[in-house]
Amino acid sequence: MKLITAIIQEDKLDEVREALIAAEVGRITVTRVDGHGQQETTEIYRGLVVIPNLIPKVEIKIAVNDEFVDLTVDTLLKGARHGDDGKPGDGKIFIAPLEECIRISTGQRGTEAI
Amino acid sequence: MKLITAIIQEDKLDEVREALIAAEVGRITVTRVDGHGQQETTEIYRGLVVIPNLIPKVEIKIAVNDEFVDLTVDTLLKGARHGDDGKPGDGKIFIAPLEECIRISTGQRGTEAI
Amino acid sequence: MKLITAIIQEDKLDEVREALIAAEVGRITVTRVDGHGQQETTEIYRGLVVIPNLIPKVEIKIAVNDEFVDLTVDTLLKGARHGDDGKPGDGKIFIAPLEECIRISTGQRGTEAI
Amino acid sequence: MRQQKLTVIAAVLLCMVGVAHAAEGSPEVDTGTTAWMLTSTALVLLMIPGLAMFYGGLVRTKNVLGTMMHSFAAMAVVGVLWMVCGYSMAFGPNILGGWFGWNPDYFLLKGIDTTITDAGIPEYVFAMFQGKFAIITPALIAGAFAERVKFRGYCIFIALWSLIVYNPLCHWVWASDGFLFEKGAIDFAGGTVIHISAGAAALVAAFYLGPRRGYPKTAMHPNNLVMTLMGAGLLWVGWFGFNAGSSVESGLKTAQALTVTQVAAASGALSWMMLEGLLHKKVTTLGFVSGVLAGLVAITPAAGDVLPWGALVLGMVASVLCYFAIEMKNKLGYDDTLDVFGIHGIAALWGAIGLVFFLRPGAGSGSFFGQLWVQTEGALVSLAYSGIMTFVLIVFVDKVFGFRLSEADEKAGMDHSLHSERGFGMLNLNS
Amino acid sequence: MRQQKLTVIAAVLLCMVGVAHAAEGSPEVDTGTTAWMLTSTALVLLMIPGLAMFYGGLVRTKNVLGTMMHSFAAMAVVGVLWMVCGYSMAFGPNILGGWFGWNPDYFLLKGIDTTITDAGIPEYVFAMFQGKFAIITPALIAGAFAERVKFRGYCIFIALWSLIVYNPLCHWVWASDGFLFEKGAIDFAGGTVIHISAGAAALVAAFYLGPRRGYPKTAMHPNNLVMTLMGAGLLWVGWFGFNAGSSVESGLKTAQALTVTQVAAASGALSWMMLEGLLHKKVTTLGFVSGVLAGLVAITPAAGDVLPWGALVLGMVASVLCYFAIEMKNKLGYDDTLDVFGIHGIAALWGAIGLVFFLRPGAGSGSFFGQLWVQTEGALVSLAYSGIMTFVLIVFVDKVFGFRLSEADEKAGMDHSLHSERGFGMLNLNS
Amino acid sequence: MRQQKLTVIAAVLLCMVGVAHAAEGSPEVDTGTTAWMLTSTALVLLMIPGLAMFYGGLVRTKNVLGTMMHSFAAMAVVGVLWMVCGYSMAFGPNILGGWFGWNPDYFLLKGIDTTITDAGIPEYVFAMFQGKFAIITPALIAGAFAERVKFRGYCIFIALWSLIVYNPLCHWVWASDGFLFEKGAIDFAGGTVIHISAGAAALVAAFYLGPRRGYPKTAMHPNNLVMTLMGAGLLWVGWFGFNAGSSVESGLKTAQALTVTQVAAASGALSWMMLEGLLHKKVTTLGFVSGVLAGLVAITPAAGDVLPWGALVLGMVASVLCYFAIEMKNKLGYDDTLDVFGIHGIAALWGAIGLVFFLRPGAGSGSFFGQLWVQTEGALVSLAYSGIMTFVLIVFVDKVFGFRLSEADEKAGMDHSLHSERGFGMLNLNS
Ligand SMILES: Nc1ncnc2c1ncn2[C@@H]1O[C@H](COP(=O)(O)OP(=O)(O)O)[C@@H](O)[C@H]1O
Ligand SMILES: Nc1ncnc2c1ncn2[C@@H]1O[C@H](COP(=O)(O)OP(=O)(O)O)[C@@H](O)[C@H]1O
Ligand SMILES: Nc1ncnc2c1ncn2[C@@H]1O[C@H](COP(=O)(O)OP(=O)(O)O)[C@@H](O)[C@H]1O
Repeated sequence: MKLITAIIQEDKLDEVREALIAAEVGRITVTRVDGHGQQETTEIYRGLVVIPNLIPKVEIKIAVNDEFVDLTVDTLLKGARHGDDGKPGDGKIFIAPLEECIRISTGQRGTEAI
Repeated sequence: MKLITAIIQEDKLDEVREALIAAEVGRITVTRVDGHGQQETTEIYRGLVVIPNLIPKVEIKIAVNDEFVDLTVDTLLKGARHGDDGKPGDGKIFIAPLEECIRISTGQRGTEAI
Repeated sequence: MKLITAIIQEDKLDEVREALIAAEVGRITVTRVDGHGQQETTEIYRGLVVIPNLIPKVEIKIAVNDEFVDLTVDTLLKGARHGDDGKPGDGKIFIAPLEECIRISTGQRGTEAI
Repeated sequence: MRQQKLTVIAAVLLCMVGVAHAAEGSPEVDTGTTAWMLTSTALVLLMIPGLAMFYGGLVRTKNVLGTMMHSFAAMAVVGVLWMVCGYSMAFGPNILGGWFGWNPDYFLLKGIDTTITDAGIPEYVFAMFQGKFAIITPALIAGAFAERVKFRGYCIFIALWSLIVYNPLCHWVWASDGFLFEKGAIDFAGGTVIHISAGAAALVAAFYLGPRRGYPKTAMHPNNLVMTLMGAGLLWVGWFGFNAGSSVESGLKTAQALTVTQVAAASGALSWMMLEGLLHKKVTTLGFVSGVLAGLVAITPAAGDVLPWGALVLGMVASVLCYFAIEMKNKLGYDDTLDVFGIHGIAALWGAIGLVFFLRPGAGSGSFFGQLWVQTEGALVSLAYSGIMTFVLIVFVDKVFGFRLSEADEKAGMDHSLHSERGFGMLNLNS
Repeated sequence: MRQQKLTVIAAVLLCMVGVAHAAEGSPEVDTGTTAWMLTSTALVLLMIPGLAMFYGGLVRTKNVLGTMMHSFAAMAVVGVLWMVCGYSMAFGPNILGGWFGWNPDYFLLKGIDTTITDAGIPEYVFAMFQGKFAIITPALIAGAFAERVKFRGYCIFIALWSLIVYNPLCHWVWASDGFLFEKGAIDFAGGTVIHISAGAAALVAAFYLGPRRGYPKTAMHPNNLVMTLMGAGLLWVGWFGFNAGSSVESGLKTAQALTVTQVAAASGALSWMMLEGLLHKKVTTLGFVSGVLAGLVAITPAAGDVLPWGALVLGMVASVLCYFAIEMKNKLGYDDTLDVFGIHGIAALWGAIGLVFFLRPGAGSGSFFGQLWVQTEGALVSLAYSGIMTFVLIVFVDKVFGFRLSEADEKAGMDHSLHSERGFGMLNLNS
Repeated sequence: MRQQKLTVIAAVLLCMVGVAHAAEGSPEVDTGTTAWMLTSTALVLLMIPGLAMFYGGLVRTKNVLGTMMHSFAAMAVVGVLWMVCGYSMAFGPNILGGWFGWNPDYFLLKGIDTTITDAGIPEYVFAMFQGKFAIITPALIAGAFAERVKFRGYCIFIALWSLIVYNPLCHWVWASDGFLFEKGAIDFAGGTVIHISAGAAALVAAFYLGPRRGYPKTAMHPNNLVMTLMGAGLLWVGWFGFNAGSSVESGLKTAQALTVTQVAAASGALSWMMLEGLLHKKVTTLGFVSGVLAGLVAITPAAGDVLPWGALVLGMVASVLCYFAIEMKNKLGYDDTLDVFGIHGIAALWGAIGLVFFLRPGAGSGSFFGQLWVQTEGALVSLAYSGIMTFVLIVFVDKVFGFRLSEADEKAGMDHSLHSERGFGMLNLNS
């Protein structure tokens, strides 16, 4: 089992969700985060230009069984890109190992609980 | 060391906290998240029924030494269930490996820092 | 690759950010969380003293290549401490393994994508 | 057909049109009436931020500022236009066969600097009070196409709409030589002029501009119902100025209008609450404030001419009608986002026509059916004129300047794509 | 015991009771007085959203809408009841031995359509102004059992409370044949009728319904102190209508009332600030607004009859008393959630009795001790009557309809379990 | 130099100073004027929460309560001071060679309990109306050093500033024996007294106290632009009381003032919108409300004496000037955090001097250049006096009590370090 964490742009959440549902990856947890990467922002406050800072992003966490990793990653890649070639700021995907997964309601464990 | 992440229903936070404190698991980090799993929601907006969507949830992260994993998981399971048998939407627990833990104030590392 | 997660005090975010930028660790994701550890809080609501509870904190996540782990941790330790010796509540750093990292815009993977 | 009871506003205006008052012989200022009309002007102005809050709370987080700006922008755009030429078009004597009015003295409000009307208030006060109505009407429409229009297109649209739809309608109903006024149509505080016309425009706009991306499949939650409640509170308070101020006096008629306004708002809310309680076993706060609005809109045309028990019934029934109108919209599937037609249109239609059943003895023309027909006629004229002209204007603005937001901008949200700002910086850690 | 100074409201009403004014010979409308009374009515109405914001900001996030609805619901429920029979019960002539009043002409407000009172305002305005007081009083009580009652039970409770507690009390103190009025009790704008009675009801309710789950061990943070501050601002503004409007004129008495209201609010706030500064070395914003409220409540019964320096002292002392009353509550451990008794009850008791020390020369009955006793008597009557009747009503509602929320619903929060909504959708990513 | 047109307020006061009115022969109360002045007092009071919301929304999340408290604290501190001695210093007859005024009867407002002014309003009302101006002025300054001052130091500063800067300035311009008044300076509603003096103080304070930690490199986002918009709405509404109330009547002058206020606000907003549209292709909501403020400030000194088209131009130009003044600040790099000088200072300077070009025929002294010079003189006096005295006071407060927050406290945020509270508890899971 793996835990896939993707940091994406806010405006892509709906599309990513729709793509994931289409790929039958329905279970998901999302969080409001702020991040800083390559992306440069231009912000105006009564005319003042300020240094790039933390930009609002959305973090998506999906726990999957190993065989679903590629499908999920591909779907994320497709859904989260701006334009065909992507743009800086489109985000990052991290994959980490997951040792156990437990469904609270039933107590089921492991791959069937994901 | 393990990092236990539980996604639970909002209304169970108090109970889970109380149960954990009773089990002497006091250290905890919680985050407001939104999730989608089995749970079906019924929502009404001026009479319009809408498709199930992201539901507000609470994410709990607890870093524990290996010997405390079972206790923590059991406590979580007990505290987070609605009714004795649980209900869909009660949530998920994920367990991931943790390589290092450092207390910032003292610089202590490893199991004693948890 | 490692995923470094630090829970720090809210008022230290600016300093930590500045220290990280100085150490050329620019990429970062931050989240508003609430936590409970050693720190005792004193809170007053129309004169009523209440038991310590969840305290607002900031969670910082940084994915780094292995050779950057020590630098990042040291920088975090320096930036996040209150005073030279630190104070309870200054926070925790967790280090977890990361198996893969993918830049969404380009599709690059692994250490060069971090 | 002549009738005894003319609406109060018009009576006040009778002498203002045509003859310019010379300083001598002009009426005295009544400080009390002036005080109340000044206050009413302030109260109606308060409705604009109230509306901004009401609407702003109902959209998604990414559109909160853009939606509030729809209300605020009307204050600037229509605020200036009204002073330049709107007042003249609405309350000047007939030109172009009565399409609208014009009085060169009213241009830039330059000829009324010392005019006192027969009601005992400086004409400026009347002009400003009426100006607030002109501001709020296009702002109401904005709810129909919330979350999906360009800001520039919107500003141009409301400017044109104000000139071509609102000012003529206002002239017809409230100017002493307006053709609906002459027929004896009762529209005390603007059911026909304001709410029916806004409702019709909303319906047309919602159909022409099409639904938001994802509607109705995707859930779109209100970002801040708390703010919507606050806004509803301000609207209720401001409506006292709206309705009771429309008496253009500070006396019995004013008191009657205020009383029925209060009663209809309360009964509208109670009725919606009970309906939801019956149907869903739950009472929502959004339902509550929708009921308040329904009651307030329904009483608006009737405020000077019905008795309290009539207001009770008007408000109760308004909520029921609006409730089912919205159900109907959900079935039909068009996206009148904040239910401008469903609430303002329906409740005002009901109020404008239904008031005939509850008239104070002596109010209205002698005959029940005569009045019923006049009311219906007024409502239909407003519906048709506003509907058709709105269609023309919207097509024009859309083709020439662009009205509907691009899909990418809609997804990013108006706040970011149109205003480069975020409503709730506190949600993020960089503020 | 006869006294010279009767409260102004009652004087105004003297002629209204009993004799129905024929159209001829009835007083003229004073447009200025009418303007101010209309404004006051709007200002007091503004206090309801103000209160909703004040209370709403202090509870936990999951209860914000439910708490605001407590204020808003009163606008619907009591708003309708007052128009149906409340005004008649409060201001009609004695029936049932003076328990309350009744005037068939006031039923549905149907007999006062053209009545002008001796104060020169249409009676409708007076009825509506008084109606706002009837609305706000039960809304105040809601703070005592915030976060833990059923909506249906609450609505029934305030309806009954309004009929059985408020209307009689209002009659006793303000109707010209009310027994406390006849004794010469001074209650300018409702210290006894409104704040003491709400405070007593709050105390009883808090005891009967028991504390919230987890109280006082678990920290329960205000979800939005920013909104509480805004609400306090609106309350301060609205209170000008509340107190200065209670003069039922637009003249010297009004000016006096407004002045002392402003002074007491400022001095109450200053006093709480200084107290906290001394005791905690920190000044909280919640403390500040609590001080504002304490000052405003304390001056309410006294507003027409004390001098500015008296208001200064009344406000200062009110904050100190309330501060320690809340400390006491914390020690005693009952859960008057938003300190309705601690602030409204205590400050109003202080104001109603303390005003005797600061009376304007000539105000009140001749004798100091006589007045002191009358004031105390009025306060005790209100405390006792409201306390006992509230107990009866609460037991009744709880047994028959259910009042206290189930534990599961309380944990889930009122917004979800009672209204199926969320106050701050923006906190989540699905809006 | 004598001139025909004196500002209205002063005319009203002429008889109040020096001679104490005996009860007999004193003017009658005009209920209408009184009603409007009472309402105006409430409207100006509404501006304080409005300002708290406006400013509060613009700072970072961690300072929202602390910033709002700056406005609220002025209500308590200056509110009490004004009643104790401020009114006497401002409107008593000259003492100390005219530095300020003093009338022992005004101390604690104790000698005006029954005074009716020649304008037909109880003197209390005038005193309270003016008191609101005294409250809002120091609250405005707070924007210049938002997010970085101690609460105690702030309270002491505004107390001293009110006594030593505001009261004398107010006396010079508005008391009938004030030296600027005697020269014929036009300052209808406080451009010089309020906005220029606050602007000058802001500039000095910003320079002396230095920038916030991290300014201007670090982005500091507004925590709640939504609230800033709401606040702007309340300010606009309240400004009707501010300007139209300054006529101290309820008649033609009032109507004129209200009209130009509305026009200038709308045109200021429109102008800023168009400027941003041109320069950035985007219109920000903050820009919009900044334009509203610029327009309102610019019309403040002029409200009684210019025609509507003059207001149109005054508002338009004000926004352009303010826009570039803020650009300039950004280049110069000092941290006038919320642009108090850039908006209030600049727009008021423009309004006070620019009004000369748009005077209603007959307004002002006979000669254009004479009036121009008098206006400039008034503005310079206010700038210089306020600037210099503010410097002295700020150094004094800083050295003796501490004014600037410690770096650690500034980083932690005022809400936590000064008030031990959090503005938006809902952001966290423990509320
Ligand atoms: N190494 C990293 N550690 C933590 N978060 C990261 C990292 N790299 C990227 N992110 C997150 O992803 C978001 C988008 O990054 P992006 O600018 O697309 O990445 P990059 O700079 O690698 O192209 C950032 O705002 C940040 O929140
Ligand atoms: N595989 C998963 N990946 C990420 N989050 C999940 C996953 N499964 C469940 N969750 C989170 O847990 C919450 C509760 O899930 P629940 O409906 O109880 O799970 P299940 O559908 O497995 O019974 C979801 O709303 C979601 O936030
Ligand atoms: N074992 C843990 N699991 C999860 N979160 C933790 C743990 N230990 C500490 N934290 C987080 O770090 C924050 C700061 O902890 P702190 O009080 O400095 O730690 P400690 O009590 O270990 O000294 C806590 O509020 C909590 O959010």
